Parts: sequence; C-alpha cells; structure tokens
Amino acid sequence: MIQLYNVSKRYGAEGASVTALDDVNMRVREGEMVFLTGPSGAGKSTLIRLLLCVERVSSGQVLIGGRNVHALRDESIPYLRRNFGVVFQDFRLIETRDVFDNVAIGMEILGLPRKDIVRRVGQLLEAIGLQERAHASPRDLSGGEAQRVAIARALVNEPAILLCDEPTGNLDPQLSREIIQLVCEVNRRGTTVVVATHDAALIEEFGARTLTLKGGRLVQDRDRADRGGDMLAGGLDLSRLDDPMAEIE
Amino acid sequence: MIQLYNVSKRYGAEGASVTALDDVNMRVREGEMVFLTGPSGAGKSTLIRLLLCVERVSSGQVLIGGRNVHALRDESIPYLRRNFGVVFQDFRLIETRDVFDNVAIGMEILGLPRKDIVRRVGQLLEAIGLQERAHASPRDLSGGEAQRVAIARALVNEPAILLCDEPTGNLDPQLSREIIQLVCEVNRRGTTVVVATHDAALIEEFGARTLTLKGGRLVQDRDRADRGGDMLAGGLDLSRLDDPMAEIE
Amino acid sequence: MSATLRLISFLRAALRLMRGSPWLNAVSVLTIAASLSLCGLFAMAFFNAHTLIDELGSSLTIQVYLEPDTPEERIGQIEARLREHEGVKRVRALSSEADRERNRKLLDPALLEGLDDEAIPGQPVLALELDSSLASRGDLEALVHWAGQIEAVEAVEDVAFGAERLRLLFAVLEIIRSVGVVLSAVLLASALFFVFTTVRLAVWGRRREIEILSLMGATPNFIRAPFLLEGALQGLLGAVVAIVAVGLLHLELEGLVRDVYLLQVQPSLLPPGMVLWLLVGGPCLGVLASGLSLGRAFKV
Amino acid sequence: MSATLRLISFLRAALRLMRGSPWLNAVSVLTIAASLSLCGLFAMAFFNAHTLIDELGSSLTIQVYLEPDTPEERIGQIEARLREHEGVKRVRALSSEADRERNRKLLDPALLEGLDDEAIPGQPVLALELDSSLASRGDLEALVHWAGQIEAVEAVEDVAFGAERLRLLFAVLEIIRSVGVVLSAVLLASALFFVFTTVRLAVWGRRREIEILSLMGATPNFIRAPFLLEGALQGLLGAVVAIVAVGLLHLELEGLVRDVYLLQVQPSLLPPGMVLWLLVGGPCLGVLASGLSLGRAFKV
Ligand SMILES: Nc1ncnc2c1ncn2[C@@H]1O[C@H](COP(=O)(O)OP(=O)(O)OP(=O)(O)O)[C@@H](O)[C@H]1O
Ligand SMILES: Nc1ncnc2c1ncn2[C@@H]1O[C@H](COP(=O)(O)OP(=O)(O)OP(=O)(O)O)[C@@H](O)[C@H]1O
Ligand SMILES: [Mg+2]
Ligand SMILES: [Mg+2]
Repeated sequence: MIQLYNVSKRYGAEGASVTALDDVNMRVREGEMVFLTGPSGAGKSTLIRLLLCVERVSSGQVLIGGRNVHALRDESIPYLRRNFGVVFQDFRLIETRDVFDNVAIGMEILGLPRKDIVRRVGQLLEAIGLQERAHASPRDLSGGEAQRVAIARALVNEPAILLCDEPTGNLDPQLSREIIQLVCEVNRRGTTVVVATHDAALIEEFGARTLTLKGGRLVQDRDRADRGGDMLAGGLDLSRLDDPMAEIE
Repeated sequence: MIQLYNVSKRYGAEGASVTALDDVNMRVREGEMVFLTGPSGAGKSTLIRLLLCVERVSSGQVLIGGRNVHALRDESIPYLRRNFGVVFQDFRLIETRDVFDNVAIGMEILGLPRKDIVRRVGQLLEAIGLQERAHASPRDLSGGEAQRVAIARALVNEPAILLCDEPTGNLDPQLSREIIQLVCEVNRRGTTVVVATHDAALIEEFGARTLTLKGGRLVQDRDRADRGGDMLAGGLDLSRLDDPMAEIE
Repeated sequence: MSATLRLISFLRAALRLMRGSPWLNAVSVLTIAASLSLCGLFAMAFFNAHTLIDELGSSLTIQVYLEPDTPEERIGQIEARLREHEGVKRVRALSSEADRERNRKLLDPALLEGLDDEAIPGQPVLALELDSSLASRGDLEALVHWAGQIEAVEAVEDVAFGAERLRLLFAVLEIIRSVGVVLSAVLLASALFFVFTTVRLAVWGRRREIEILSLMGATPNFIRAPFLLEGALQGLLGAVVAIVAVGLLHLELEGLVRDVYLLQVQPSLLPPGMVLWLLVGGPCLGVLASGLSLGRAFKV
Repeated sequence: MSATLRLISFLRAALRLMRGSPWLNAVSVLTIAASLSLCGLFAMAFFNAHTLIDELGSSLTIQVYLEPDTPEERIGQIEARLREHEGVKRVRALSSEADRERNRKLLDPALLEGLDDEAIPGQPVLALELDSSLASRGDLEALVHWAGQIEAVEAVEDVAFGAERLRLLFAVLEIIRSVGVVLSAVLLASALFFVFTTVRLAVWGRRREIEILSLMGATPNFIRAPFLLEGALQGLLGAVVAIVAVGLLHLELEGLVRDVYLLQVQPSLLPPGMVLWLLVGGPCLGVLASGLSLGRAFKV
C-alpha cells in the first residue's frame, strides 16, 4: 500500500539545510496498522507530509498503491488526497466553521448528499462524545475536544489510509485508549493506519508493528502480533488520478 | 500566591451555556509546584485563562498575591501578565518572527537591553536543544520543537508564576522528563509553578501536589512530598498595577 | 450529484463565508459600491459634459457673405458645396433682405436715422453650423484653411469666421476632454486595484482555511467556487448601494441644474442604461477581483 | 531604557513587520500612493480650473453709457461710485472720442462712407470689470438689480450688460464648481476609506500576533507603536511614489497646454507647496489610518 524507497528529504537552501529524512526504506501493507515513533524532530510529520504530497522528496521514491505519487500532475493531487484521512499534529480545524461542518468537509468535497452527511457526521460526533457541541466554533473547544474533532474529520469518509500525527497528545489516558480503539476498529474494517506517536504506554498496550525514526533514519522496525484486517472497506481509489477533470462535470 | 474562592465560569449565552468551572476553591502557595489534571474538557485551560484575565469569572474571586485580579482596570492587566510565564496548549508562537525573536518577546516588552536579551535567549535555546534553529520560522519547526520554544519563551523573564498547559503533549518521554526537570529547577529557584497535564507517568515520577478537575469541579487535591523552593528569585511584582502609565515615559 | 445541487452547496458555502466575517464583507461591499459610484458619477459627469459641449458647439457658425447680386441658382450651388464638407452640420441661407433686417437690429437706432433702407448693408449670407464632435485643434486649422478656400470661390465676398473665439472654445473643450480621459483612467484603475486588493487581503486572511481544504482533497475549483460566488454576491449588493447613491446624487444635481435655469437641456442627466450597467458590472467586478485574487493566492 | 533606544527598538519591530509581509506592504504603499496621486491630481485640476475661471471671469465687463455732454467732473463722481461697489474690480473711463474710435472699428466701412465723423456714434463710457470670484447666480441677480439702479442715475443713458452671456458663463462656472466639490469630497472620502480598509485588513491578518503580544503583557502602546511606525514609513514611501507620478503627469499636461498655445497662462500648473503637502500628508495618512484601524481592532 505504502512503499518508500531510499527516501530523503532536506528542507531549506543548500547551505543551511535540515535533513529531516535520510535514506528511509519502508513498506506498509494494505490493511496494516503501524505505529511511527521516535524523538522530537525525528521526521515523523515530514514522512506524513510526503505521503500527502505537501512536500516533494529530495531523492528516492514514494509509492502509494504502486504509483509513484511524486510523478503525479498537480491536477491529480486532490484525488490522491481523497484516499487519505489525516489527523494533523496541530489539528488544523477551520475556525470559521462549526464542529459539524469541520467534520463534514470531507463528504462535501466528494459532493455527497446532505442527508448522508448529517447521518454520518452525527454518528461520528457521538463516537467522540461531542454531539452536544456540534455547533460550537473550534475556537471554543478545549485542546482535547479539538483533537477529537480532528480525528472524526479524518474518519468521515472511511478512507483507504488513515494517517494520525500525535492523535492523543491532548487526551487523557482513558480517552486516548478509546480513540485508539476507534482507530483499531477502523483498521479492522480494512483501512491501512499509520499512527505517529510518542505515547510509549499506548504502543505497549496495542502492540502493533512499530517503526522508530531517529534523526531522519529508520532505526528500528519491530513487528509484533499482526492483526491484519479482514478488508471490509477502505479500498484505494486511484481511478481518478488519470482523469483529474472527471469531478468537474 | 494564587487563591480561588468559589470560582465558577460559564461560557456562552444564558440558554446554551457551558459550565467550564463550577465552584472551585483552591490555593497555591508561593514557590509551590502543582500539577493540574483531569479528563479532556475538565476546565484546566479555563482556569489558566482566568488567572491571566483572558476571561472573567462568572462568579467567585481570583486572588493573585492577595489582589482580586478581576477588579483590576484594563490598563493594569499587562502589568499583571508580566508576572506570569505561560506555555499555551496550542503554543501560540508568532509565525512572522523567528525562534530567537519569539523567545525574546518577553524581554523586549520589558525594554531590557539588547545584549542581555542575546545572552539570556541563547542560554535558553541551548537548554531546550534548539540553538541551531534560532533563526528558523516557527512554521518550519516540528511539533515538539515548537513546544520547546513555547517553554523557553515562558521562562525567559524568570517569572514569578509559571503556567504550563500540557507542556509535554508533543514531546517524547525522554524530552518530557528533561523539560519537567527544567521546570522543577525553575521552581526550586522560587517560581510558583502550575502544570496542567494528562501525562500520568510524569505526575507519578515527579510526585508533586496534584489537583484533579472533573467536569469543572475540583474532585481531588492530593499533596505529596512537598519540595518547596528556596525563594531565590521570582518574587511577584505588583508595584506597577496601580500605576499603569509608569511604563510609558 | 447534479449541477444544481452542487451550485446550492456552493451557495451555502458562500453564504457561510459571508456570515463568517460580516465585517470583512461589509468592507468589500462598500468598496465595490464606492468604486461603482465613482464610475457612475464619472460616467454621468462625462456624459453631461459631452452634452454641454455639443450644445455649445452647435452654436458655432461660419458666416459666408456673398456678393449682393449673386443669383439664387449660384447661391444654391455654393450652399450645396458647403453642405458637403465634412464637419458642417447645417447650412442656412439668408437673403439680402433678411441680412439687412438683422443688421438693422444690430445697429444703433440713432445711427440709422436719416438713412434710407438701401443704405443699411445687406447681402446674401450662408450661415454654417459646425459639427462640434469634430472640434479639435487640428480640425480648427483645417477649417481656417478651408475658410481661405471659400473666400476664393467666385461670388463669395467675405468669410466671417470668429477664429479667435473658436480657438478659445476648442482649447477649453480639449482640456476638458484630456482631463476627463486622464481622470477616468486613473479612477477606473484605482477602483479595480481597490477591489482586487481588498479581496486579496480577504483571501490572505483565510489562507489557513484554503490550505486545509486543499489538504483534504478539495480541487482548486471547489475551493474557488464559494469565493467567486461570494464576490458575485458582494458585487450585486455593492451595485445596489451604488445605484442608490448615484440616484440620490443625480436628484441633487438635477435640482441644481434646474436652478441654473439656463441649462435645462435634457430631461435626465443619467446616461441611458447606466442602472443596467451597474447591475451587471457589480457582480462582474466582484467575480473578476475574486478570480484574480484567487489566481495566485493559493496553490494545490 | 532611554526613549531613543525604545524608538530604535520600535523601528526594528516596524521594519520586521514590513519584511515579514513584503507583499502586503507593497499593497499598502501603492494604495497610499494612489490615493495621494488622486488627491494631487485633483488639487491640480481644481487649482487650474480656478485660474482659468479667474482668467475668463476677469474679461466680464459692464458698459455704462453716459450722456454725450456729461461734464468730466460728473463722470469722475459716477466712476467713484461704481468703483465702490462690491464685486467691481476695475473701472475704466472712455472719453467720447475713444468710444467713437472703437465704434468706427466695429462698423462696416461701407456703411461709414459718406458719413462725417460726428455722425458716428460716440459717447463717454465707463467700462466695469467684474470680480469673478464673486460670480454666482445670486451675485448675478444682485448685479442685474444694481444695473437697473445705475440706469436711474442722472447722466447715465444706457447700461449694456450682456446679462444673457454673463448668465451662461456663471451657470457654467457654477456647474464646474459643484461637480468639483462633489468629486473632491467623494475622492477624499474614498481615499481615506481605502487606506483605512487595507490597514485594517492587514491588522486583521495579524490578529493572532497582536493577541499573543497582549497575552505576554505588552501594553497597548507597545503593540501599536510598530504598526503606527509602519504606517508612517508606508505613507512616506507612498508620498514619494505619488510625487513622482503627479510630477510625470504634470509634465505631460504642461506639454499639452503649451500645445494649445492660447492658454499659456502660467509657468507652473502645480499648486504651490504641493510636494511639501504630499510629503507631510503621506505619513500623516499612514499613521492616521493605522491608528484608526488599530483603535478598535484589538482589546487588551
Ligand atoms: N518546513 C520546514 N522547513 C525547514 N525545516 C523543517 C520544516 N519542517 C520540518 N523541519 C525540520 O525537519 C525536522 C523533522 O521535522 P518533523 O516535523 O518531521 O519532526 P517530527 O518527527 O514530527 O517531530 P515531533 O515529534 O516534534 O513532531 C525538524 O528538525 C524540523 O525542524
Ligand atoms: N471560549 C469558549 N466558549 C465556549 N465554551 C468553551 C470555551 N472555552 C472552553 N469551553 C468549554 O469549556 C470546557 C472546558 O474547557 P477547557 O479548555 O478549560 O478544558 P481542558 O480541561 O483544558 O481540556 P483539555 O484537556 O481537553 O485541554 C470545555 O467543554 C470547552 O468546550
Ligand atoms: Mg511532528
Ligand atoms: Mg486545555
């Protein structure tokens, strides 16, 4: 599903550049759940940005579903991104829209019918325990609440790949466990999941495969009890990638 | 140092209001270090906002150094805030200034000489391990790096009171411990410290007094081995509060 | 999803954008209204100046004095020749008697005492009205030249031209025109720049929102559509405000002109179809400015 | 910390603000430049229109014809009385002979043939030049009334007033003035609004930054100072740009006017001291707009 071949990423100009990723090779199979860990500044968020084509690799290749994403034309990138659900480290909620709309964005982008949106978003808000705050502004949420909204937003389209960057940094241990259980549930239904986290206790408890980055290098790939999903949903949809104008009838 | 008497805080209009704090009574002595914990949405950040006069209490009284802060005139509020160092849950770095300038702001506000600023900021950047990124933009930092900059910024003026809201949410366990050690060091030199955190392991390890909020109510106040400071620095300066124009010569 | 449904969802998004920052929206609407008002005002001023110039210009004449005994037939020939000339709007023929009558009125009665009718000068005259739309300094020189030619024509005795007065008038016209063109160019450019800038700043203020949408897989068109619709709605509102403003000003000016009773030249001072132009122009301006602003404000 | 040191630190902050968003700054500078250019252009147009009107107005005269045998002394009395009247700039006395000479030039030579000198009309005339700065419709009516009174004065035979022509001229002056005042008001208002809006949007785009500074204990003045300095710097830059623009335009217009040779009335078309006004006005505008924008844009 996700393959990285000799991926390096350097930020900044030649002279004063920062090497965020250094010759990383890794592979995440379809339906797999993977923890990504490592000290601050190890390159975890950078790796996620590369998958999303927010940044381009300095060298090497990133393959998603067998396709070299950095060979895609600009017009195709939105269609690539629709295969992902992403929880950003800094949440990135839209402050001018309320909680409900923030969660609904993904479905609106796909142009799904309003009543489906209302049903699905309602379910998710209930799952994260925020159904009562559906019409609050993200500005008025506590840190943990905002993080949960970000998680709901990532899940709304049952994406083929779920990327979570530090999804429990603002949650208490109890909520963290519940959220990761939710993520596991999604994974069990076929979604490939990558969770970047510092929470050693969480990794310990859920014991999935763990990739450890350090200074941009992949220093450890520890596989444990593999809990491969039964592939119910979450198949990758790359059909649109060659036909970027298909959406705009 | 910090006293709360029957403090309640409700957000929003009468009808659809959220009760963030509900009749809280507490007292933090000068030089004390206190952990504030509780589930997401318990009211930890709200409490910090009340201390800073970002929000006003709905009822009750907040006293800092024996003064009722919510009776202060608007003009005095900046002088109250200068007694605090704050690490915000969402960092709040200024994106248009580089790391060095972000840390230096507090000293610039006090109008301290440039060479003192350079020395002090340099020391702090070294302490958080970011001296090499002094001239990077906060946008180009990793989550953990940004959080460390926020911590350095809060410490720069050796404040009388240090408020940290989830200061280790984006840090790996090793760095978290180092940062809390840094905070303890500051506390040992006389600064009163309040740390809001979900990190049970951290609380366990440092075993200071722990206040637990739940749904806006103070449900637990567990005191442990008191490690009161030797009061080297960090005395409260409220002299300016009655003379708000003193700064503007 | 059908196109209509999609449009409705974009409209909802546009309205949400507008509700989200009412203050910013008020500014944009006022901006467009101010620009359109200025344009309208200027169009009005230009239109009326032109009418006024036409009015004044049409009173410009050249008098061609013919020899007293020129036969009717010959007069007709000359008249036809003059009529052909470019820049001549009308030719009026005055008989000797009509000219004498005119002169009698002009001369001092005391002077005429004791003179018999024949002594009062009178000769056939062709009065040429000039087309003021051709009035420029170049045209004037051409006319001076032409007047010389007319004088050479057999049977023409004299050409009264009033060239000095004409020259002054043309110079004034020319200055009014130049200043008008320069001012209108500057105004339009600054109006466009103004709207473009405010929209661009608005987009800049929402850069995070745009970035997030893009990260979630929204196509550039999906992101643009609400902004464009918002621009169109703002433009429409701005146009309505501008129409009201220009209308009120128009009433005021009309009153003023009616007061200065000599210039009651036309029923309406508004250029025809201006309301329509503003109503179409407003949304166009809004969409254009939004479009230009969005163009480079965000990348995928 | 000394005041100078503090100022330097604010200047550093202002420059950092400007470096931080070069694009936004370019927009603000251009905005101020455009506004000032418009104002300058308008001041120029107004100033020159006024000069032109003065020029034209000063050629307005009233001719007071006195009885042929009025004694010199009496003429002097009447002249003195006329001179006293408000709105009269100059009174020129023509003797009978001078008037006859003038008439001889006006009349057709053919008509004068066979007439002796005495037959040509000639009488003492007082030519009044009117002060055009008083020229309005109200003044005109007063003058018409006054003319009636003059006619009743002993020894005055006739008053040639050319009221119709005067009326037309005054009406034109009045319209130019009204349009000028309306346009100038609209322009200035929109220029102010324009600058205010862009600065406000810029502040709005930096609302987070302002909020953070406030949270860290910065006084409102500390937060405002760099923005005000930034506004002043932008205003200065804008003024320089505007001066260059207006200067170029001025050269262009001057050439045009020189071309239309009849109106070579003054050495410079620029109102005196305009460069200074712009250089002072630019920073003032910038500071004012920043100040107004900041005023309500943030709270402690
Ligand atoms: N846009 C950028 N420009 C320059 N350097 C950058 C940029 N983004 C990230 N970096 C640097 O690259 C390195 C890796 O950053 P990254 O965000 O991937 O770390 P991370 O593993 O997510 O860390 P954390 O756990 O603290 O979030 C860091 O040193 C960071 O400062
Ligand atoms: N400005 C606001 N307007 C309305 N409600 C608010 C506002 N700020 C906070 N709240 C609500 O008040 C409650 C307490 O918020 P607070 O931020 O204090 O929680 P917290 O203890 O910091 O939680 P977390 O650990 O998730 O950060 C939450 O339910 C939150 O939604
Ligand atoms: Mg990260
Ligand atoms: Mg909080």
